[in-house]
Amino acid sequence: MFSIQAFLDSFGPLLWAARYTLLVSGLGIALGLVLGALVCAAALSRWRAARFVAALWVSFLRGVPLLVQLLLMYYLLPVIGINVPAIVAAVVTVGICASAYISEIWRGAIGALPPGQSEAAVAVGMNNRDLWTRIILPQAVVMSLPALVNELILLVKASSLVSLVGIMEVTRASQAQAATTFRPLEVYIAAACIYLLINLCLAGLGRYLEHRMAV
Amino acid sequence: MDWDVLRQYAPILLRGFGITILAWAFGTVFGMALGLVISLAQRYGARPVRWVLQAYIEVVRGTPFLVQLFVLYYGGPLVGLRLDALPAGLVGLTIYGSPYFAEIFRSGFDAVPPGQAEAARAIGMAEPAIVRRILLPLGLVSALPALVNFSIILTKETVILSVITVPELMYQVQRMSTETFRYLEANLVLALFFWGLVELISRGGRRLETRITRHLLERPGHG
Amino acid sequence: MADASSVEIRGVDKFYGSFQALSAIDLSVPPGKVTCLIGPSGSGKSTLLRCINFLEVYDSGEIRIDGRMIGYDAPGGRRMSGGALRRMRQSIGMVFQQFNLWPHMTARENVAEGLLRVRRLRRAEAMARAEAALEKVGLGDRMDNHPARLSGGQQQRVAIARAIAMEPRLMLFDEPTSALDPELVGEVLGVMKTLAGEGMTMVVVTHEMGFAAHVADRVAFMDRGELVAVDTPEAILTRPEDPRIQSFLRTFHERNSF
Amino acid sequence: MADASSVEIRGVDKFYGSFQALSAIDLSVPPGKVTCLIGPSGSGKSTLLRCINFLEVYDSGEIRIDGRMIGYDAPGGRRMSGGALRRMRQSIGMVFQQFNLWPHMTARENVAEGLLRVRRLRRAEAMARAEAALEKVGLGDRMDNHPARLSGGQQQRVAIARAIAMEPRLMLFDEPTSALDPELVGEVLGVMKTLAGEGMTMVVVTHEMGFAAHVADRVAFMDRGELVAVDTPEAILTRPEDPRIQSFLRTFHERNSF
Amino acid sequence: DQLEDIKAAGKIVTATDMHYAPFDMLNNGTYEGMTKDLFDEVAKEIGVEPVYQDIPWTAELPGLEVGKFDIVIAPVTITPERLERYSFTPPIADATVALVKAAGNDEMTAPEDIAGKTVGVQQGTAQFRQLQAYGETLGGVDVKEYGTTDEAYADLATGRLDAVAGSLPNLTYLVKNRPETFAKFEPAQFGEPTYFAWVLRREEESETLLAAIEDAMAKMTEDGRVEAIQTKWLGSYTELPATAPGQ
Ligand SMILES: Nc1ncnc2c1ncn2[C@@H]1O[C@H](COP(=O)(O)OP(=O)(O)OP(=O)(O)O)[C@@H](O)[C@H]1O
Ligand SMILES: Nc1ncnc2c1ncn2[C@@H]1O[C@H](COP(=O)(O)OP(=O)(O)OP(=O)(O)O)[C@@H](O)[C@H]1O
Ligand SMILES: [Mg+2]
Ligand SMILES: [Mg+2]
Ligand SMILES: O=S(=O)([O-])[O-]
Repeated sequence: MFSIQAFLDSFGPLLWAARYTLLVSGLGIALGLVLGALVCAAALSRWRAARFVAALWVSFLRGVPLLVQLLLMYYLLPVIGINVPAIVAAVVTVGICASAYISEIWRGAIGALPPGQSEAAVAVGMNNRDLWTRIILPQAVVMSLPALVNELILLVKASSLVSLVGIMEVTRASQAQAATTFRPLEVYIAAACIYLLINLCLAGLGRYLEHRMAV
Repeated sequence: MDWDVLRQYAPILLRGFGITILAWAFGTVFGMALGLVISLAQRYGARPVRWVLQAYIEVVRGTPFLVQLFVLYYGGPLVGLRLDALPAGLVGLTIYGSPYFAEIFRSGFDAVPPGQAEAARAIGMAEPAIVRRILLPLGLVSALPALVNFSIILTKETVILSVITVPELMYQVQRMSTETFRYLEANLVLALFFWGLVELISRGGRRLETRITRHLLERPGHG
Repeated sequence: MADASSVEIRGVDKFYGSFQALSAIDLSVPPGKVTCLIGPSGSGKSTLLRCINFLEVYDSGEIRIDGRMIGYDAPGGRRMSGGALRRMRQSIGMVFQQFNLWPHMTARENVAEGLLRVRRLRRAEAMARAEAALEKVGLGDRMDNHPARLSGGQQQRVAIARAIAMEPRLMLFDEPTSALDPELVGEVLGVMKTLAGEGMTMVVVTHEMGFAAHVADRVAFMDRGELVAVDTPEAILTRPEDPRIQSFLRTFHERNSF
Repeated sequence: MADASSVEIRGVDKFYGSFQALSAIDLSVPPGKVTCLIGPSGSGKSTLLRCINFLEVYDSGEIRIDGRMIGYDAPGGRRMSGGALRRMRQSIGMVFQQFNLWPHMTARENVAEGLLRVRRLRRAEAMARAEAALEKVGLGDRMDNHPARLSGGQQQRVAIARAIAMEPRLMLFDEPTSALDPELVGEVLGVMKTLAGEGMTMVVVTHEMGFAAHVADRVAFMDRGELVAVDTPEAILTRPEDPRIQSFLRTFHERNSF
Repeated sequence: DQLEDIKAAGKIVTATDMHYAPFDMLNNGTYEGMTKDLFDEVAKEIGVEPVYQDIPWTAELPGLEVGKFDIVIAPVTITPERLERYSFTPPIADATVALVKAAGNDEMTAPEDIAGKTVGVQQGTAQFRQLQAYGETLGGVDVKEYGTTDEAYADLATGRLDAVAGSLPNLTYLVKNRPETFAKFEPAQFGEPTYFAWVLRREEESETLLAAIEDAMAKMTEDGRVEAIQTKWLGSYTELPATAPGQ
């Protein structure tokens, strides 16, 4: 029943399509981490306005499905005269959406740090930047690594939604392949292997960092 | 906006939303329970058990839910496992969520200072009681936001159940849009329903968070 | 109170990586007696104490409580089962150097926890005994505070109450008065004297030479992971032979005279 | 070393909810002098110390350092800006009762951190000064250990080294010797004496009556959030008038004689 | 005017879901199929370069409406509801609904044998409507809707379905590829004749483009190119109307 040949044959086109999966999720992750840090900073800021914006950002982006966000970005922006190329729309949407989840993960980890840690830094007159980069983030990032790796792996997989705007990534390529060979099971398992490979790298990197940074 | 279309489709949309909520709740509760069991087995289990579970985590976490569901539903019968769409969806969601929850619990447990469990061990408390009374409540402090985060992600993953014909919200919305071409309305329905659900979940999460951390983080003290 | 326990330590070594924290420790703690461990910072006092209830795994030698080896089924043998270790620990109490109070429980709940889960007392009885223990250490008015809302000394007293409420046959104290003011130190030492009088075996890591002098039956002096001397308090504290002990004590006398 | 600071505390109140932790505290700390805060557990010593560098927000009254009010721009006025508060804190050092070492840094890095980020020294110089400070407290051989791998007394000494390496003009010590053995207490107090001699202003919460007697210029006795008396060490420690102080000291003498 | 814009740009931007054999397929990453062969010729007639984009079906019509592409060249079944909202080009193929079953299932042969059985079909398609209507005349068929026909085929293979309804060309291609698993009914087709065509925006701007495409296709029918392409992909030639019926 299961055709090994069809399974092996799928890898050619799927690996080719993996370029886009890597591109969109790689850039999306980078953007998500940077924006996530900013949003998290806003959420913990002293200014009520910044906190409000951050809360709205998180609420909207976690609340509305990525699918809908992508359609908004790609199909509705042109209605008000803004037209972006598909790949840009894809990366930006994925990055922005990830930032909401990432900022929540970091907010949680930071909240769980004992207050004595920052008190000791504040008491020597350390400025905010150093307080964050030297004391709070190194500890919070280590603590949040497992949840962060979870999120990044989800992101790699969520990048399949960008096929909606015409980008041929792994999932889309596997659907196309399945529709010509009429062997979806074999093709999809091949696609899963490719995702697994990418995600094993991410998980491995996460574990390596966890061990290296553990005290 | 075409209100007539929405009014006409309201009953099936609401039914779809009901199934979405059911699937989310089931996946969260049982996925979390399975994840907790996995993380505990990893903490206390023998080395081979830990290896097997680690492999389970990496494989289930590293592959798309769509494929897992496809294999379970369309591939299962090849090996004699024949589930109906909804049970297959619920089981699939539970399995899919479990490794994520397991990793979050693991990091929560790791963040509990070792002295906390030592103090309990020193008076001869049994490990199950230590988990229940010390590790879980303290581990939750750092894990809760990530748990809520992932539970919110699970709401979105329920839409994939439409692939195996579970008539959840996405399935019904797609039906409405292919039958009426009301794409704007369709996406609006998706956005509003999900936003409402997620808002509820994250509010509940925030509540719990402040309740749990109230006594812990006010002042230094190693407690 | 049940019978007091004895502790026999024979040739115990403990390594952290390549650093040897304990070298060939031999020590007998007779039942119903108070043994004080004194010595410089980093000399291995906490490590030895933690080996006695096997919170720290020792690498060789043996530690026996009432003749029964803890941690292993025989010298150099296999690890003891979890259940057996737990049963042994149920009759051992410990007050940690860093307190290790449970931050999500009030003072009362911290003390009652072991009574409920280990002694399996009914809730009302556990609470009553927890309250009595807290009263004893002068915390009657702070029972509903969580640890984060207690001063350093108050936290330490909760830790002491938590240990004594369990009525163990062997008690391990790791600097139980470090955060206490002189008045309280007096009170807490009083409580400990009473327990000692009632025949509980105690091993106390302390920097309180006065306590060692007045209450201890034996004093052990440690330095760099070695047990330098074990003897009566007078022998160690008033006419020590070892120059390390002499220098250790000199500064103490200078400082506390006024 | 820069000029020593003076501290003026006037009518300071502090509430935790409805519980009053400090009531109308008045205290002057003259520049270059050592002031000891003593008193029972829970009397508000740590709280007062933490108000001086505004880690704890006080509710009324004023605290001035070198004439400049800390925390507010005027009595009952608005909160001070973050930058201004930071600049004031740069000349204030603090050793916490719970140490608050940074667990992700080694002992050396813990000490060097402030020198690098606040004093903006070059890396090599910061490390050299950190090592010197650690040598001073007897930790030359433990500089690469993370806090989790240090004994209680070693941790406390890293905290002390971290504070003195910054050479502040005002130093706040919260029980800086609680985890130290008598010998080390002597050494650390020696270091503090030197600093005092060099003209650093110090406020020290301590239970070491000997230190108070030998080093302090003034001793303040606190009880239940009130400042009961401030005077010379002799006045407070050898012929106290207040019965609360008398009873507080009695137990101390009993205990430390042997 | 859309035609002028396209000519000025020198290219026409299209969208299709590249997994609907034999019309649109990806073969090792290269787009091919009957649609492509036809549209290559149409574009040549108009004198512009075709730009092919793979867009999932759900996003095609919304994208067309906001001008992300000029034309949807996925084979879309002409229905009265769709005619109200979109313009259709002349038909490119017969879309009449047909049935497949599992190979070796001898219990059913003719379409009416599906009475009382479970039949899968793609959600929201014209084939779905026709299957439902046909089911009612048979006194009840259990219709199960899928996101794509591929999933319906997969469920037919697992045995959860007794048959799947789809367009004849697609089913023919399926059976040709996996004869060991699937088989056609005899006769395969039932219901009203319907057609596949391409879709344009229904607006004045697009009228000249529609006219240009109609001219091109008429010319191609005349000179035998349509027949050649149909034979290549479908194995036979059916004559088709010169404009979308009902438009
Ligand atoms: N966050 C808080 N909420 C409520 N009460 C508090 C809080 N923090 C401290 N307290 C109470 O304030 C009082 C003063 O505490 P403080 O830490 O200043 O005492 P202290 O004099 O330093 O005692 P010790 O010598 O035991 O360290 C104590 O009774 C304590 O219970
Ligand atoms: N996990 C560890 N890894 C490496 N070295 C360690 C570790 N834990 C403790 N040590 C070292 O072992 C030695 C003994 O530590 P221990 O805590 O027993 O000292 P102690 O006598 O209790 O000192 P103190 O009076 O300061 O508490 C110290 O030098 C310490 O640095
Ligand atoms: Mg110790
Ligand atoms: Mg204090
Ligand atoms: O020992 S328990 O009662 O907590 O299971």
